[in-house]
Amino acid sequence: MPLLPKILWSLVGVLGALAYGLAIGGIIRKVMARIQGRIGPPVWQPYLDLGKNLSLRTATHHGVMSFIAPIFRAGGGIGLYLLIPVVVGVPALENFSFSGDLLMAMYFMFFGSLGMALGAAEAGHPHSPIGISRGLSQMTAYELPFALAVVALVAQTGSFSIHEIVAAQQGGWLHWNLIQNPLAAVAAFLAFLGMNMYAPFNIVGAPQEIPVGPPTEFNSQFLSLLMVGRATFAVAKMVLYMDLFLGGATSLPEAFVKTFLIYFWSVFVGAVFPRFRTEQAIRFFLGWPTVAGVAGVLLVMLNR
Amino acid sequence: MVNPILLIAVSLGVAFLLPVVDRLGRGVSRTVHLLTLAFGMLVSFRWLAALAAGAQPARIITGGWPPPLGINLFFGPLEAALAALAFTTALVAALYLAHHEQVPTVKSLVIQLVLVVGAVGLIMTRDLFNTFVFLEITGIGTYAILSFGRERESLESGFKYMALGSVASIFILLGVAFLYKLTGTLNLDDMAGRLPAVAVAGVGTVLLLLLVGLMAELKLFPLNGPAIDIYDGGEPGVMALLVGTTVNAVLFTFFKVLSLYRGDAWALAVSTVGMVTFVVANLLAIRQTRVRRMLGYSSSAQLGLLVFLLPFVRGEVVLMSAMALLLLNHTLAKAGLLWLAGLHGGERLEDWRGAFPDSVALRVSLGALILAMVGMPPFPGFWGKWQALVGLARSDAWPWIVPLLVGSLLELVYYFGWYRHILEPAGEGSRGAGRAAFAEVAGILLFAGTALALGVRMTAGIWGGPASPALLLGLVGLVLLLVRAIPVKAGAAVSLAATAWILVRMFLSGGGCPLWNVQGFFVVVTLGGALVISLAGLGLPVERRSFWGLFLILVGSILGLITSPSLLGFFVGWELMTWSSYLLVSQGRKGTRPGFLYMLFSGAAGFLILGGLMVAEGAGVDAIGGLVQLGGGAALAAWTLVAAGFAVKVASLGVHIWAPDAYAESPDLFTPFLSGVISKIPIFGLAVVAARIAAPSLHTVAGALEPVHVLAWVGGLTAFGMTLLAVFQEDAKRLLAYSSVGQVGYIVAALAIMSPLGWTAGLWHVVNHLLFKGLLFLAVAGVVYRTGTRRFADMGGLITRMPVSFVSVLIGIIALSGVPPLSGFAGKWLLYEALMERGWLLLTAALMFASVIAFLYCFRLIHSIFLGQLKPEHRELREAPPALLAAQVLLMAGIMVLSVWPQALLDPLQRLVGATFGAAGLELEGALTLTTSFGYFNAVAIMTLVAVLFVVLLAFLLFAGPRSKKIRQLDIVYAAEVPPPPEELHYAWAFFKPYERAFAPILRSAATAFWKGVGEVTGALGEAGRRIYTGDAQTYMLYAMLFILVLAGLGLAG
Amino acid sequence: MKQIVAVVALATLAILLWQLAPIAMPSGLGVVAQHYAEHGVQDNRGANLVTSVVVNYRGFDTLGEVTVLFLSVSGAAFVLRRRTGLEVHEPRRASEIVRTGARLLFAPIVLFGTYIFVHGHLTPGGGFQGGAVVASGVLLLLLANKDHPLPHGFLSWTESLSGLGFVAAGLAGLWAGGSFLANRGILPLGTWNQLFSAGVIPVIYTFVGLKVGSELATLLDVMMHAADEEVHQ
Amino acid sequence: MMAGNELYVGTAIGLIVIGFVAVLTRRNLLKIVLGFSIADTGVNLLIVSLGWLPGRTAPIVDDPSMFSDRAALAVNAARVVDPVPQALVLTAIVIGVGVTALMLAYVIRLYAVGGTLDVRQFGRLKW
Amino acid sequence: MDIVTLFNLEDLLICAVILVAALGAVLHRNLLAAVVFAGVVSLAVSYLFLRLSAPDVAMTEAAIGAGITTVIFLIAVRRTEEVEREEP
Repeated sequence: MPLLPKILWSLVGVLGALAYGLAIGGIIRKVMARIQGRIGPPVWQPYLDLGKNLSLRTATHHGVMSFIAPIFRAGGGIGLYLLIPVVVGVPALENFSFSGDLLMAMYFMFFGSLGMALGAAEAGHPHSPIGISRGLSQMTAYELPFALAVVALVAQTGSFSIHEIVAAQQGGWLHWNLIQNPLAAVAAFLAFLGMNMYAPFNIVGAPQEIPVGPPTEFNSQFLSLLMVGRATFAVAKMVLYMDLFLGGATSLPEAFVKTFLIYFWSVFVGAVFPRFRTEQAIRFFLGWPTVAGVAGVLLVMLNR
Repeated sequence: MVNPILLIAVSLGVAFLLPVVDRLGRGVSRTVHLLTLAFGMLVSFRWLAALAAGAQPARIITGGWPPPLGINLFFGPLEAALAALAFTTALVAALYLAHHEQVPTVKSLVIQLVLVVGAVGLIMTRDLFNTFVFLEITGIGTYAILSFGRERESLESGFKYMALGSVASIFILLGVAFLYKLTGTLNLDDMAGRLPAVAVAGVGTVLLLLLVGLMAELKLFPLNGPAIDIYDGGEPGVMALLVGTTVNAVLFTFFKVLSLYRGDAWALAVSTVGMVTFVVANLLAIRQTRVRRMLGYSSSAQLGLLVFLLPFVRGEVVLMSAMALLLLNHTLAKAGLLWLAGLHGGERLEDWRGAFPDSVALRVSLGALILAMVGMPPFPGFWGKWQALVGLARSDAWPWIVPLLVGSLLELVYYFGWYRHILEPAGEGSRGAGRAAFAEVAGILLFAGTALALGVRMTAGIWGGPASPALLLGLVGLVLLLVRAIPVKAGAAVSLAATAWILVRMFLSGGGCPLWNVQGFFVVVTLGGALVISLAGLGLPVERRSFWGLFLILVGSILGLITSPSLLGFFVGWELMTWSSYLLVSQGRKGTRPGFLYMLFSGAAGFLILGGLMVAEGAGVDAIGGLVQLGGGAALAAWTLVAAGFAVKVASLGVHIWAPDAYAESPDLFTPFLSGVISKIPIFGLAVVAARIAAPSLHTVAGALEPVHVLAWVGGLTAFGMTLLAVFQEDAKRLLAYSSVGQVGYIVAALAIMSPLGWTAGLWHVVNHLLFKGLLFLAVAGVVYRTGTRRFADMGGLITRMPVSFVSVLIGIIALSGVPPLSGFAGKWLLYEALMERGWLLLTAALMFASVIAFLYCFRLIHSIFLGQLKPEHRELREAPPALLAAQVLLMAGIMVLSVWPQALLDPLQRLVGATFGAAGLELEGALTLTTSFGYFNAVAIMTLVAVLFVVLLAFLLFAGPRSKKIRQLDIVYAAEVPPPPEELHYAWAFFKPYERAFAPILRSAATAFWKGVGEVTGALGEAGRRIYTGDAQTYMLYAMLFILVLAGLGLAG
Repeated sequence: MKQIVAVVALATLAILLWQLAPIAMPSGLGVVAQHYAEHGVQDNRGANLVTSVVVNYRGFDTLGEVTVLFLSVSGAAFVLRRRTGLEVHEPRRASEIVRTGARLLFAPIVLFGTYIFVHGHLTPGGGFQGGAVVASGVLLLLLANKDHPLPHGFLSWTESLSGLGFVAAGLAGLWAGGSFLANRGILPLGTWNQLFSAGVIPVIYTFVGLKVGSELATLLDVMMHAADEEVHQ
Repeated sequence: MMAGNELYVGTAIGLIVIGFVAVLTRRNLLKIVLGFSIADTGVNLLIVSLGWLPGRTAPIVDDPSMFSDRAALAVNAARVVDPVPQALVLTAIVIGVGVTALMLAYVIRLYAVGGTLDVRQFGRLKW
Repeated sequence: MDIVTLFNLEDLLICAVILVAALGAVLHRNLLAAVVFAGVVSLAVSYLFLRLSAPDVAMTEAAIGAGITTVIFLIAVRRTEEVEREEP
């Protein structure tokens, strides 16, 4: 597929992802409210917030880093999305996934977090670095089970390329990696909880403790970019998990259903469990998920 | 030629005349004394030259009767050399002692002269009873001159020495008499001929008497008590005289008399006693706090080593030259050190803090002599020890090589324990040469100079002839070191010019790009690092003037190490690198203690590698290329030893405790080179030396376990452990130190994969690590230079004051953590592909986890220094010096090039790896996308993707919303809270406390505790051991009795 | 405890040495001794074989021997060189008889000593024995009167010159007789059993006698007058 | 058994051992030096007894007639004891006196400095 | 064949004297007596040398062994202490 149409299709893809991301954000908040017996904000609330930020008349920044942070954040989200083929086989939805394999995707995730961390720290308020320290610690923690799962899958399919991983899972849900290597899937999905910063792992941006932090540090267009990053980042991760464990999608509706279910898994857990302290979170991730991951890897090594 | 008998006759005649000549005036008698010694020296040197040129040795008879009727003397090359050495030492000692006499009398001149006559007589005589007479002459001369020093101590030690000496002479006299009775002759050679024929019972006992007598004369273990006491009590100048004359002569006599002892039992006994003396004396020296007593133990140990070698020397030419070198080295170094001890007068080790601040020549001589004593190249001692080890390895004498290495390591411990105090900056308490007369200093300079000159001449031939760049750099460094007039900045310029010139010459010279072979690759890495450091050196001042001299010697040694084809050349370069880097590390403000630890572990690594090389030499391999032929057990042993040595030098987990301090406390300018280049030399070792040895796999219960897999896990664990520890550091340089040790762990893992892709990943990471770690260290150096502190809590908010340093650190941490656009990701990607290809899954996951943890300390580094609140005192801080920034920009450019155009480095690497493995490992499809069997990566596409995103989003920020207004940090009214005063705001202390609590169980650093334990055990052994020297004369004599009975009991008294 | 260990050790040493007794059994002359016994007389035409062995065959030993004595006397002087303290003066003077006896006997003793070392090559005795006798003569003087003025200059000169003489004889042997201390070409071997026989041996032994005599005298003097520090410093 | 020199050798060994007993057990410095002197005498006696041949006279040729006749000289060879040990002992005795003199000088100085003759007081330089 | 005829009576006596004197020299507390005993030993040994037909050595032993050595010992005793102090 020639370059220009690919770029246009990718742009459409990104906007679609953004919309879908914001929508999911709204739905989740609605569901959480309902579980807690509240009515909760309307589902389209995120769109309103984005619109509000873009139309503000004043904007402030703290220097160079205030620009770099949102750019890294949004760039990370969008970049990650662009690197993962949403629907394998449909060139329009494969974005730029040919320029980097699963490893690239994994490391691109840090791109966003790094930007976020730098930006927040530059503001100079002590509470933001506390948030970042917790966020990064937690990130490294869930990275281990995720890495183990990835290693297991890649060893199983013999390649880092997401295309091949998806191809290997074709032919009915029995071939999905979820079934092929359930242990690795367990490890990955537990890690997924950590990635989404939902309860019980949402100590990072815990609203009542850190009144400052990114949501208040940034405003207007800066904040809007952060929301874009956050939304696209969530969507990209869902797509990635879909490709890795649920055999990718042959059509868009299928993609929507699968990703929604994946996302709901973290929401569903989040609604029920209270918040972990940071070291509890870290110990949790280095506990059962890692054991599952290692077992998954051993499983693969044995029957190879 | 002059008849050598005149050496004795003339000197004796003058000795008799001295009391009378003295009546004409002390000046006259002193000049006559010096002239006689000079005469003797000249004659011996002329003879030595003639004999070296092939003249016939002189066979002298006395009394007109040929042996066995009369007494005959022999003057061959060995005798000439020893006589020359004796006369020279005596001459220089006379000059020295002239200034140290409390009660000057002519008697001291007489005694010195007769002492030399006795020594020369001992060397030349071939008659057994005549040997006894000359032993008595040297003995009595020694007892007399020992009363030279301080009243009480010298008398006490002198008496003990004399008592044991008398016991020894009784044994010897009995032995000689009975031997005469048995063989009917007194001539040594004639007796050696007749002795085997004598089959009478009791011959063994007679020989034992003579042997124990001579061993008591030599003061070997357990009889070395008095010998050590005279060092403690006597005047060091006198001891220097004895070391040069009597000790060597008695040792040579022992060598001659050994010809009477046929059979392995005797050889085993002598070697065992020698080796036991060597190891025990070195062990006991560790706990010594008094310098002279330590030197005493060291002399006893060296003598033990020489005695140990004696039985092996029969006929083995290699070992003969080894002994000659070791003896010469010991005489030069020990005599020099003793004169220095006398001049300095420091009793305890601590008194030597910053010794000789007023005289550069003496300071350099002291350093040179200590290095010579420990057997570091280029000094003769190193060559001697190497040849001795090769000789032993050839005859597969492994039970001897191990204690020899252990003993040498112990020796290194206490000598550098002393050198640690000397290197400390000169305070008010440090003593110098004061108003020492030239005569006193002349000897020291002469001996140190000879040792150095001899050593350099021997090293010249090693690295491919004198024109090799390595040697040129080394010599330029030596000149810089010795000529202190050159200002420091000029030193930096010289170093910059030299490294640049060699680098350019390498690229221009034919034979394609040097990167195509491993040696070329590492040379470019080294020179690149050196270039950057020199450039930075123009900006950042250095405290010590000797920095650049040592730096060039270091770079020269590394080049030599890389380019040398032979194992010997490799090891010479290695040891040179060790001590020059040790000196540089110790130049840091608080650098001496970490330097000592650095030297201990580097020394231990050196000895491990030496052991491995000896396994190879034993199997007849002496070139690096030849290592391939090593087979079976030898290959495994060699590989394990060499790999263990490199693992210690790379500071893998468990032996890492030296690295963080050494990196942190070394001078700020040197740390980038230490972490960027020197930590890569063991990698070169692994790639070139270890890789060539095809180590067979170990058959453990769980099936075959490949050694390389173990090495990979060592690398992996180091990466994980060090990165984890780096996260909790409060000091910028220590954080980077742990980080660089961790990164090197990655490289070790990569190389251990032993696949084309693995090596590509490893070598890519070598360059990458040099670039970003150099960048980070230089940036931090700039910050430390400006702020004067290294603790995170004291910095903060410097982004406004030092923007360029901020950018360097930003680029550095992105490259380090492997975040995509920059070159770090390519390294990580290659590594994981290679690991997956090799099938080491768990190791891959562990490394992935470690690289994420690296992310933590990267952020902490940039946050604590540049982000957060700016401290009031840093308001007017200036940016780092321009030259330093230039160096940083150079490195940033390097990283950018590698990020955008990885093929620039990958193409040569493919050729290099292809040459090594025969397969490329990486297809460069369409010159853009790198594909391996597992995945693909298009650097250009990713870079453009990120760039486009960056531009688009930046444009969005600038133009989408209203013009944004910058607000100062304190004015955060918009953030709904007014912060307290700035100080409390900078959150940098214990940044990852929760993380620390989570990992608490595995964080208790067991390694430090373990090594402290090892230190204590050795110390306790030393403490217990030295208790046997009770200082009581009778106990020492009782030891002599028991010693002979024990040997008799062991069946030697046949 | 140490005493017991020492005694036990020495007992074992005695047994060890006693095992060597069989070797010590007389078993005829060794090859070298056989030559000395047969040709000793002809080689040097000296009656006393032991002297010709000591001075000629193994002359180098004797040179070493003389050096040992010279060195130990200088050494003793060097060790006792602390001239700082005051000398302790003996209150008691030797009795009348000793003093007069000393003066009377000194000359005959010295004469007897000279006889011994001059006839070294003929009768038993030689340089060392003669020297010792001369020294005992000097001892007698010192016993009589501790502060008897000894001619230090003379003694020192004799000592040095006789030592030099010995070395000169050796060098002459080297120059004339082909090897150091050779007994050829310097002095005629003369007729057997005459005073002037056995070539340079009597000359050397005279030098040795003079040297030993003066040295031992100096030794006695040095030890007697060694400075006495305040005893319980 | 021919009358050998066991008696002399025995006495010599006795002297040596007694000398060493003095050296190793007596605390007094002078006694130690005395011990060495006695041991030296013992050794010298042992060496001379090594060279002794029963029934033979001193190695001095006192019969003028023997000088001119070569055969007589050969006979003389069977008449004398071994001169070499005597030469050695001659040197050994003088060496003995030399060493003893030096030791006594040391003892005098040690007494002057240390105020005692007990060897255990002169053991400060240790370990 | 008893011990006496094997060695003539004289030698046996002399050797006994030597050994006893040597023991006396070693054990006696008064140093002067000890030195005298040593002198006796030297003299007796010098006589024994005569028995061993070694006149030169006998003279040396007598002159130097008995004479000079005993004297320098006496000088040394005078310079230090006469009686061996019994210390713990």
